[in-house]
Amino acid sequence: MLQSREMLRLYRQMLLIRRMEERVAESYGEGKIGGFTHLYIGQEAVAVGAISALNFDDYVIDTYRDHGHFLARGGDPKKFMAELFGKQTGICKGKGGSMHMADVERYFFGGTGIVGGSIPIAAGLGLACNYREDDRIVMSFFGDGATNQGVWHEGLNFAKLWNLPVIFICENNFYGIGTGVQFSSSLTEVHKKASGYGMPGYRVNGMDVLEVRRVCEEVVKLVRGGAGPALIEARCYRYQGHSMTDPGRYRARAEEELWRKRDPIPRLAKDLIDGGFATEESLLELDREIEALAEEAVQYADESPDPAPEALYEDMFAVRYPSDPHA
Amino acid sequence: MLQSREMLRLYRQMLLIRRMEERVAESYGEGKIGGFTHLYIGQEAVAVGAISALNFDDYVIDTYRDHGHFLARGGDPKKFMAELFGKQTGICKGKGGSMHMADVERYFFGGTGIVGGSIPIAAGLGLACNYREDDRIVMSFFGDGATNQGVWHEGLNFAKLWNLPVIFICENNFYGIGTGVQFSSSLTEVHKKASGYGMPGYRVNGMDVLEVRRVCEEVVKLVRGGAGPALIEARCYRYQGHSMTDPGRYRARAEEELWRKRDPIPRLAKDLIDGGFATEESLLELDREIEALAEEAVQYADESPDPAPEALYEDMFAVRYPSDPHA
Amino acid sequence: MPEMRYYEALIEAMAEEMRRDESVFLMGEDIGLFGGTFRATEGLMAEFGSRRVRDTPIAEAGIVGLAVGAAMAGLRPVPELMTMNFAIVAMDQIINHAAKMRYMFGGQLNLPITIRAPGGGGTQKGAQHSHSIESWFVNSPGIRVVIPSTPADAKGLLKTSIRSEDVVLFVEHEMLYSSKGQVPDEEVLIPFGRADIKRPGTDLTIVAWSKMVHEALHAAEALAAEGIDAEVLDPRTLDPFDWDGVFESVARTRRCVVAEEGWRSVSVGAEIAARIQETLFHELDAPVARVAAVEVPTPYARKLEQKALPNADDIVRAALKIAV
Amino acid sequence: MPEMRYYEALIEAMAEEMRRDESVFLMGEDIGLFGGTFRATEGLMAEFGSRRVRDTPIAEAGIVGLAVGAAMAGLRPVPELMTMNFAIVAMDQIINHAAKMRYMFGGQLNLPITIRAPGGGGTQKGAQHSHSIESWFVNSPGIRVVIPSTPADAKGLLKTSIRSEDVVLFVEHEMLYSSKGQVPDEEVLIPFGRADIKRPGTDLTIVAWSKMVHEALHAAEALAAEGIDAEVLDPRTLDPFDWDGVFESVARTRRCVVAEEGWRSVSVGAEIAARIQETLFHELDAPVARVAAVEVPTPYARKLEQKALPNADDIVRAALKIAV
Ligand SMILES: Cc1ncc(C[n+]2csc(CCOP(=O)(O)OP(=O)(O)O)c2C)c(N)n1
Ligand SMILES: Cc1ncc(C[n+]2csc(CCOP(=O)(O)OP(=O)(O)O)c2C)c(N)n1
Ligand SMILES: [Mg+2]
Ligand SMILES: [Mg+2]
Repeated sequence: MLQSREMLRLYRQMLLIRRMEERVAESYGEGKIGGFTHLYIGQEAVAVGAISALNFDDYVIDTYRDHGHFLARGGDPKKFMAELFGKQTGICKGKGGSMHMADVERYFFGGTGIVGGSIPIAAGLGLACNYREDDRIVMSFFGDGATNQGVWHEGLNFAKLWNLPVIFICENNFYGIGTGVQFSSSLTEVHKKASGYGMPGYRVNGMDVLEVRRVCEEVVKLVRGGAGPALIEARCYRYQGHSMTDPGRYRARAEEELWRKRDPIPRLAKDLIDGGFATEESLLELDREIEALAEEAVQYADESPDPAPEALYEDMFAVRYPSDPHA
Repeated sequence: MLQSREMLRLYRQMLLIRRMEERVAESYGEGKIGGFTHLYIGQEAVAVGAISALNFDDYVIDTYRDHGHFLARGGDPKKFMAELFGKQTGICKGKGGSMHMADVERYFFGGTGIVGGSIPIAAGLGLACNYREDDRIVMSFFGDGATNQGVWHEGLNFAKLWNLPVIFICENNFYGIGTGVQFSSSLTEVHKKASGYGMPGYRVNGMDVLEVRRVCEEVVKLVRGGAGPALIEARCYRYQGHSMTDPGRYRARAEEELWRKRDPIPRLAKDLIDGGFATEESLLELDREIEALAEEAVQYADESPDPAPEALYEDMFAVRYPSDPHA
Repeated sequence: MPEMRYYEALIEAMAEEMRRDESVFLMGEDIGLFGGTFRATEGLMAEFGSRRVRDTPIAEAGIVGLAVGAAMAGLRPVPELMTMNFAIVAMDQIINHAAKMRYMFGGQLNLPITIRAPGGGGTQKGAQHSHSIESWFVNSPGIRVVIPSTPADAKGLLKTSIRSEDVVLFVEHEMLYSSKGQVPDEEVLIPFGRADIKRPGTDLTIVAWSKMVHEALHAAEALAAEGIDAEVLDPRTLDPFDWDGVFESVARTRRCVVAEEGWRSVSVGAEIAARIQETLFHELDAPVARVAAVEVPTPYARKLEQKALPNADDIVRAALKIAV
Repeated sequence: MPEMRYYEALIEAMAEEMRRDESVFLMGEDIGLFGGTFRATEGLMAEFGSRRVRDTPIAEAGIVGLAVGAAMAGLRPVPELMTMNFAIVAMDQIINHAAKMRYMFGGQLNLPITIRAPGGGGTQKGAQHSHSIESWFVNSPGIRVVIPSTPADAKGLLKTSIRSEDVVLFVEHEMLYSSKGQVPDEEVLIPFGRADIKRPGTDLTIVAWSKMVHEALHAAEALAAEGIDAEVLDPRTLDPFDWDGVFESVARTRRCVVAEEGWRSVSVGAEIAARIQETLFHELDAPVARVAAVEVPTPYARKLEQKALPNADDIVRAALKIAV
């Protein structure tokens, strides 16, 4: 059983993600955020539970639905919001946006917008761990839809073949945009896909942060100990549409309601209160504190300057030549 | 047990492939054949056993190591050799060469030179079978190396997901060029890779044409009956280098010798003689007949004209426009 | 002539061809139940069912590969790649398989495949989701490249594409889907390889396609105010290409700007400029000018994106430079 | 200055850089035990072991993806794609991941990756195995394109590539591997973006790279016999590109032929022609001429292949046409 401090930390992180995402939705509605914006609301337990099982210098890599992981990794909410607002102070100087949040200082190698694209890259991070014989491991997050892409297969094969310390975490939220997993995967129990690589596969309840944490801790220990890669399927649900423009009409109301009852945040709140680690009042207080943080982030983003026009030509190469584009 | 006539037919086909390939090697040495030329010697039992289990209008699709399958499908030895010689009378008018033998009249959709590239195409042929609700099935041949390519995964997933009538046959000859299967596949028992798709996987001795035939007949029946796709791993060995320019130094002599003892042709010869279906004399007579066929094919290819220069501009599109390349 | 949106014109084209020919079918991500990310297949699953409108896994190489196989067996697949960005994942199936197979098999079969995909940027989708990479496909032999700018062209050219016996890459533009235009009531099949003069003019030719046609038309208005009468020529298909149409126009106007949304270096515009200078060396009064995207991965921030992508102002500037 | 073969120069470059920097490692199909399909990694596994010379599965997207990940973590991967043809399978990892990541992450990291691959045709390998597709990569921002024609350039540029902090596509040519040339004894790092005059001349500039440099040199000899003194300019790197070098030469000679092995339409040569006419409109005495491959999938039959691919004769013909 986790210590109460750690449980509270998990709660705080989930709540931070939830509240930040609510502000993202709001700001998107106000036209301050553009492009494709995919919210993480509903899936918070996965990012928070899994990433909390890592060391600070382990590697994390992600897809376009990267808000939750960025924040769970300890990324700065201000730089996060500023990135979404396309500001110079954003974590990627406004060049990345929602889908490409990276925080290299935190070994968070960010989002890729190409479904499955990050999987061999995750294996490459694992290769670096083995190459240097350091003690690091890699955690790679992706959706159920990604498991049908060719590079997913290539990445898993490489990882097992070379015994790379990579934990592949599939957030099975049962949909890739509007397509149910039964219409995209010949094997809907995604963790069983590990069998094609002789790799262990685990399944966890992705709506229960404590379960995610517990299983991930075990798997982290094994992988760090040299057991080779593993696949974890975390079953979860996104409460919003696929992206901000998706009304989500392909899902039955009853299904949505069922999953809303499994909301990981009230669930942990209950555990905390039942365990005597918090009171309704203290949790409300925490919520107010986090709301303030979120508000601060929005304000920071709002007040930050746009990137300078010359920024367009910067950051492509480490070393520039006369034929490179310039003002 | 097969009828003796059918056994003799299998023997004849294996021998035809063997003798033709010997002439291919010879002609390559004489500079009459160029490019990448991959011989099928040693693996004859797979193509012959498997394709013999099909109807004439089932679809077959292949990789660059396509000589054996082309001939086993009943392709004309003359047009085959003429193609290798780059002649106008070649099955692809000299435009394809060794890696791209196609014989559309025989529903043989030929070779692709991109490892794994044919796998989703095989599924697409299967889709056409289901779309039209006809009684056809598809047989797709590829090597052990191909099973690590992304599109292999995509093709298998599609096939199972849509219940397509496709038999995927992996000719596991234990090497992809010089790389042993243990250095390329996290799962060296290739038929077990089927588990990642909820698909049945079979393993057969690819050096025994009767076993290949028997298992394929069973699987063909299942697949034609609507059971969905299947993966068959046929373990076999190529007696020559990967292509004509490979001396094959990465394989141990002892290993090669072991597999030479399993040569499918003498093996079936023994069965035929033991069963009283043939005599040494009658098999020698057959060999002479086939040698003559092969000789005839070489002569035909030799005497055939080069493609006309204008052929360069033909065959790219069904309908041409003024901006297309022309003389 | 009814007015309709670009995406509606596409739906009509597909529906008409599917009614006409039972071997035509669609496949792609979220095209059925979901109705298409850009609504361009809305209602088609309801009419034609899930046999002919097939939702697929996210596996673009697989999608194109399956289309190739189905076409080999005589069907007429119309695969949709949700966006052109994902064509990059399927590049090998498109270029090495679909586009080459007919030739390398000596013409033994036709592959009547129409690959639909929207390209383009302009809505802050960032570096991986804003491609205009028609140049790669025009460079590659064996595939037609069709890229309509209006609802009428979209409908007429999509119908022609689906009936074509060859592989077609049909490039739409995310920002054009909701644009409106007149579309003829009767059945129109627009032939490949015929440029369309979207605005006649005498002083300068602007060659542009897809969304840039509209930027060019705006630019032409601005230029008119400066006393420059620009012709806007839309090739509509980049392969085959109407060289005669372009040369005829430029021979008349003696000045040319090529405007495209793709990156500048080694773009379709480069080819057009190179051929014009080769063919009309003595007729030109000024070098062929080019307008294209700045060669950086498309940035997310709105201001940067707007600076990266070309627009009417850029065309005006380029035109004024060579018009003096 | 010792004479060595192109592939030996590559081996030396890799060996020197691997000795110098422990973070440099190689990965690719059959590069280790087998020694490389074109012998370009021969002996390296023996010296550096299987940790630093890694045989991989046949999974090119995976190979490039792993290189990206390893580079993110601070290593300097030198992945080999057995041939450029297979870069097409890895296109998304190269263009959408390796090449864009630095920019889209706002410069937070460097990706020092050198992707080696031989391109080119000429040995009857047919449609899927004869690509010269540098044009696609030059079109795409974020990746350097290096394409040496001689052993000395191969060595000096490969060393520079491996030490570069950016993503480099290093294009070799199958038919150059056994070619011989002088290679300096001392350590030479050839800078990117500097064209090399392979033959000085006064009457005409031939811009050519990779194997076409040698065709251009043959052509120059033939032209000399006709009294035309051709300069042969080898840009050596296509991104960055030495525009000043090219403009300087063409401004002197006033005539230019661009010769490349890629398909004609939308090729690097188109870009060069387009920019020359733009920059030197009034200096040119004739249109920029182009020599390139016929736009068909490369056929297998020797005679057809030879007709499809450009050679010295084609360059001579093009030169004579504009030299009159
Ligand atoms: C290669 C590729 N194909 C298609 C898309 C468009 N797309 C974006 S997200 C998505 C669904 C992904 O589903 P899943 O992997 O389950 O992740 P989720 O969105 O559920 O988190 C699709 C199809 C893409 N980004 N990349
Ligand atoms: C995508 C791709 N990568 C690499 C190659 C080069 N190549 C040709 S054959 C081959 C080995 C294939 O091995 P396997 O699939 O086992 O077939 P086998 O040759 O043993 O029949 C390789 C790597 C290729 N043709 N295509
Ligand atoms: Mg999902
Ligand atoms: Mg093999």
